[in-house]
Amino acid sequence: MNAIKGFVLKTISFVTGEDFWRGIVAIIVFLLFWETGSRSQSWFGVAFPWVSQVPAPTAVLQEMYRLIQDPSFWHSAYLSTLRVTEGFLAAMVIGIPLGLAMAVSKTFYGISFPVFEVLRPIPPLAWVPAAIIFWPTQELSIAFVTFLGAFFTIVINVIGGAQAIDVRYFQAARSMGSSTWDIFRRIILPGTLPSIVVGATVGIGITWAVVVAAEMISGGGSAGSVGGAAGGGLGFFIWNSYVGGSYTQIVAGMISIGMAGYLSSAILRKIGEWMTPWLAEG
Amino acid sequence: MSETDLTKLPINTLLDRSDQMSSTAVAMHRLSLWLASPRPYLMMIGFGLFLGFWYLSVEVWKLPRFAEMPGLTTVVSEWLSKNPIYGLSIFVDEYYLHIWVSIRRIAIAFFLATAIGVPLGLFLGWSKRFKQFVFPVFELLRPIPPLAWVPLAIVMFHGSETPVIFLTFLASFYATALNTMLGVQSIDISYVRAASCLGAKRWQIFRHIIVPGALPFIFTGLQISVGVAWFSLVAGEMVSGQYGLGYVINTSYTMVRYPTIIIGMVTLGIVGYVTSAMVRVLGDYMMQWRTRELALGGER
Amino acid sequence: MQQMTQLSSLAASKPLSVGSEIKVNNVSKSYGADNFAKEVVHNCSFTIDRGKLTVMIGPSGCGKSTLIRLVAGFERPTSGTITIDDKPVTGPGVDRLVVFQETALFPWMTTYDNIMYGPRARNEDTAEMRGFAETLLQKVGLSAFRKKYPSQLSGGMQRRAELARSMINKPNVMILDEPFRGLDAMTKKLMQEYYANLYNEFRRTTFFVTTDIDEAIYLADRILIMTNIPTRVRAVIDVNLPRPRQVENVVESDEANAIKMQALGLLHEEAMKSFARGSKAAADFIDAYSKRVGKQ
Amino acid sequence: MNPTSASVAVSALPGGAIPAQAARTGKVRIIDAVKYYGAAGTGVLAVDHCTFEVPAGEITVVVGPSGCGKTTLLNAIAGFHSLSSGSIYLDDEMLCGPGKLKAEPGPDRIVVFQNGALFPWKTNIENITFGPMMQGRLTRAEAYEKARDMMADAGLRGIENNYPGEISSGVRRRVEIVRALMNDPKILLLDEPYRALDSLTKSVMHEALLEIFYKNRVTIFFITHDLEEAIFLGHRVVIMTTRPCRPKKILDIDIPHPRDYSVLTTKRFREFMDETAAAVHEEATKAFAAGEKER
Repeated sequence: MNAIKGFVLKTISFVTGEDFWRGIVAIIVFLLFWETGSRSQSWFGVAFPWVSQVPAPTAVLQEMYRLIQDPSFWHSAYLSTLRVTEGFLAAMVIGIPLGLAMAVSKTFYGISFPVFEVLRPIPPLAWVPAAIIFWPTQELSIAFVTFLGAFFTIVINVIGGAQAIDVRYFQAARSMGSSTWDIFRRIILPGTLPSIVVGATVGIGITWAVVVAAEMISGGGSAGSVGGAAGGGLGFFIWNSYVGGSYTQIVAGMISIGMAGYLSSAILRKIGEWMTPWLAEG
Repeated sequence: MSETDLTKLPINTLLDRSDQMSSTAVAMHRLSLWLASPRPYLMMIGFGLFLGFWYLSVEVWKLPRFAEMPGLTTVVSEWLSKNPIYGLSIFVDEYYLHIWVSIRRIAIAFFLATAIGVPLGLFLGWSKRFKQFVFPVFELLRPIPPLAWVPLAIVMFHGSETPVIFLTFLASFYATALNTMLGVQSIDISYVRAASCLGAKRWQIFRHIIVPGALPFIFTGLQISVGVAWFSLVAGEMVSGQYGLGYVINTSYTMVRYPTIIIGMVTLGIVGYVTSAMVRVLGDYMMQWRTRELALGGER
Repeated sequence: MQQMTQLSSLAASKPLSVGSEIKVNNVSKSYGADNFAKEVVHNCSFTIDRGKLTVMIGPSGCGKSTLIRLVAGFERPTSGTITIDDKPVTGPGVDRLVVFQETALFPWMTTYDNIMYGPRARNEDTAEMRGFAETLLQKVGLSAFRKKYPSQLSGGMQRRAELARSMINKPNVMILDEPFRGLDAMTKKLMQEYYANLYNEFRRTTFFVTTDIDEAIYLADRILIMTNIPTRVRAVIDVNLPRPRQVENVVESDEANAIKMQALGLLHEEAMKSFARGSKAAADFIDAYSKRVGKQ
Repeated sequence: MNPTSASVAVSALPGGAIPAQAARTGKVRIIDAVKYYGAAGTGVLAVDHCTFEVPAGEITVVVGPSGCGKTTLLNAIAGFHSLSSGSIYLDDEMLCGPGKLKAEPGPDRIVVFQNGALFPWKTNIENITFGPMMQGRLTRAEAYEKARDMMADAGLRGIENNYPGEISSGVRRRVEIVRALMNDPKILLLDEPYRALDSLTKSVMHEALLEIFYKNRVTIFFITHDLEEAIFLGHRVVIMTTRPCRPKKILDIDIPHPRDYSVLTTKRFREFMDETAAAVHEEATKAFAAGEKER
């Protein structure tokens, strides 16, 4: 009851606040500018640089309305979401234990961290051709590149988080008679959790970026020859729109990707908050 | 982890901080500590395992799937060959042309992003009203991954060079502007108050407090910015570039010059690492106060 | 003498264990190797009596925390020996419990889970222990806060929770490293009262480190005054004020005032030494060092 | 430098009176000051009809539990916050009052902050010369010369080109006070400056502060929660109630200056402690019961 009341009050004070209204004004001005810019050719006879090439927001809106009734669009969104989920989960499942192992064992850290650091600066997308050669299906190669995108971020965060745990926690636990397993389970795991959450939230953002690009590169792009088989996905969708000259569809696709990325980060943040209640204020 | 590793302590803290030791002596001492620790040997084992596995799985055991990959010896001999079979090695001018093109694109995009992102971030953090008007639009555009801009960028900017630079710029710009803003917001209000107490005017506060106070965050932003710049550049070059390392990787694939793919990847890794190291060194140089403080063990 | 009578009243509920005796013999400790070595503790000897509260006081950064880590077994001395009941210390043990500077409550556990950490770690999550946890929660006035996380408690509450978390393990030796540092002067007074009550009830051998002379006099059976770095014992003062003590009475008594005068003279001299050299103060080194060690 | 060997030029007069040659500026009068946070009526009352005077050339210490609103009062004098009503005068010049509820911050009233606010990105001497150079009062050369003199005076020679992060926290506090004094302020506003220090370092710092005071005789307004510190330093001690804050008891401490640590164990000192301890303890318990966060 109180929670609902608090939420309502918070919403009201936000909506009536300066921040909200100024934000709304700013966004409206931005949209007006965009609309004017893209219609400058027909309205004023003068094409504004760059913006005139971008379809107007009203046209994009119409296109989006059409798209949400189009099952093939939803199929693309589904394919991308599936790849993101697969790659991301794989990165979590492999990255978290690996990061923890590196943080816990000095020997393992000494052996594997330098190799890890050498591979890390290679951008995930540079792996695309190698992945296509290596993995038997294109689906797997996209999933692999997606996995790489999130993997490095997650591992780095896990190591950083585990190493940043205050030594006094270990000393305290040790002097209260904890076993090594107990320290791992009740100190290291929860102590690393906040960094895992951060890594995951950042990681899923990268995952979306990688998926889109990987779909474009392997589906279309100058490597067009490999397209077809797997195809699909939102990245492929916007590339296809480009090839087909449907520019409104490009922007509509971009907006969908933005929303999908934002949504998945928001969901992860919520899960993170739920898993780390001790970080909550007050 | 629970024991204190003394070799990890900065040497400074072990001295009485009276500069009795020359810096070379300190460096030598550090080196000898490092050599006496197991770390260099573990590192060698790590690389040995990694390269050994690559070599054995591809060229000796010829494991399924692995066998199709370019092998270690093939890649290395190609890379170091005066007469490369697939056309790219350290003795070929074209190799350096690709590197140069990529670096040039990164440099332009990075400097543009810094020149626009840092002032924007400073004002976003400094003026509440400016933030109220500008930040919502910024946040509206930010969730769209820079790579999703590829087709639109090609439509907006003609030619093949500008779209790639635009993409690279976009990725860097978000990171720089956002971190700069956070940097300004992280400045302790006491510093601003102290300065106004001491008679500083508004622009003096901006110049002497806000800018240096945000520097650590700005440089964190720039580090991230270089990383994502490479990330976007490669994607841009693979889709629509001519020349550049991303282009090398992609065309090598379509032309079935597999070892060159690996050469491209390794080169990317090295060049990417060097550029981010340069940003780090510049940051250390510009923030002497912080470097010296951290050498003492991080008082703050 | 007087303690013995009070102890017997406790003996009914608990085994008559008043803890162990700690002997520190000619202990030295240096950090770093060869010509980079820095001596922090120099040829230090003292004894912490069974069931007594011994307070160590010295200037900030003089090496007290190092001594704590040595006695706790987190580090080894460079030379000399530390024995507990004549057995040499070779590492951390369940018999010695450390309460850290500021707090080391696990931020991800509620107050209750923090207190029950020790028993659970040793698979002693029994009804008896849970009962004891309740008693302790009540004693430190945190019953209503059992489900709160440390970040939701005030500084004073955190310290009290920390005290309860260590008390439940009935250690033979309690080691407290400036447990009330950083608290408000007023909250600190109240915390000292809480702590004195707990001590009076659960008499254990206690090694308490502080930089606050009033705190030392109010709590101690014996005060060790330490020199500036590299530290050793400069003077030993026995405090024979009757227990239980009242903060106000202690402040007012002439005996306490005499002790304070004597201790302040010595301490002031030592504290000045670390300031005499301005920027090159030894304090810099130790500050930086202990920060790194403490918060790595 | 050794602060104990306080080579005090000014001879102390009985009763802690101000020596004749002391500058008689920096008197602050707080009249019926009220501060609400949030909307009037529904907001939190932080300062409740406060009236008292800070005499020129003396140290006035305000004691109260944390979060009682004493910092709000200091911020109003400094010009960081507005008052809701009431007025504050500095040497008969109105800082804030009806019609102008927020004072302008200025170099005549300099704050020394709780956690220290030396700019970590400037060397110590750059910090110290910051004020005069920003105000354009001194040229760079003049400012540096004055700074060197003052640093030498305060026993801070040799750390001019170090950064604040490289010196110990005790020394940092001294640099900050020198930075304030460079501007010849009428009053120094000290906001629990020694809070983070341990009690031994604190006592050394007290003597250092007193030494600076004896040399400069600048008016000092000092906020703390530590009664012992208050009585040791102050000519006048104002004990505040817990939130909302209001003077509960005002004492003039007649222990003669110059003082050193031996004052702490004198009979007169203990009498003052006894006289005030109960009042302070009562307020602390109130604040404690209210579950106030200490930090």
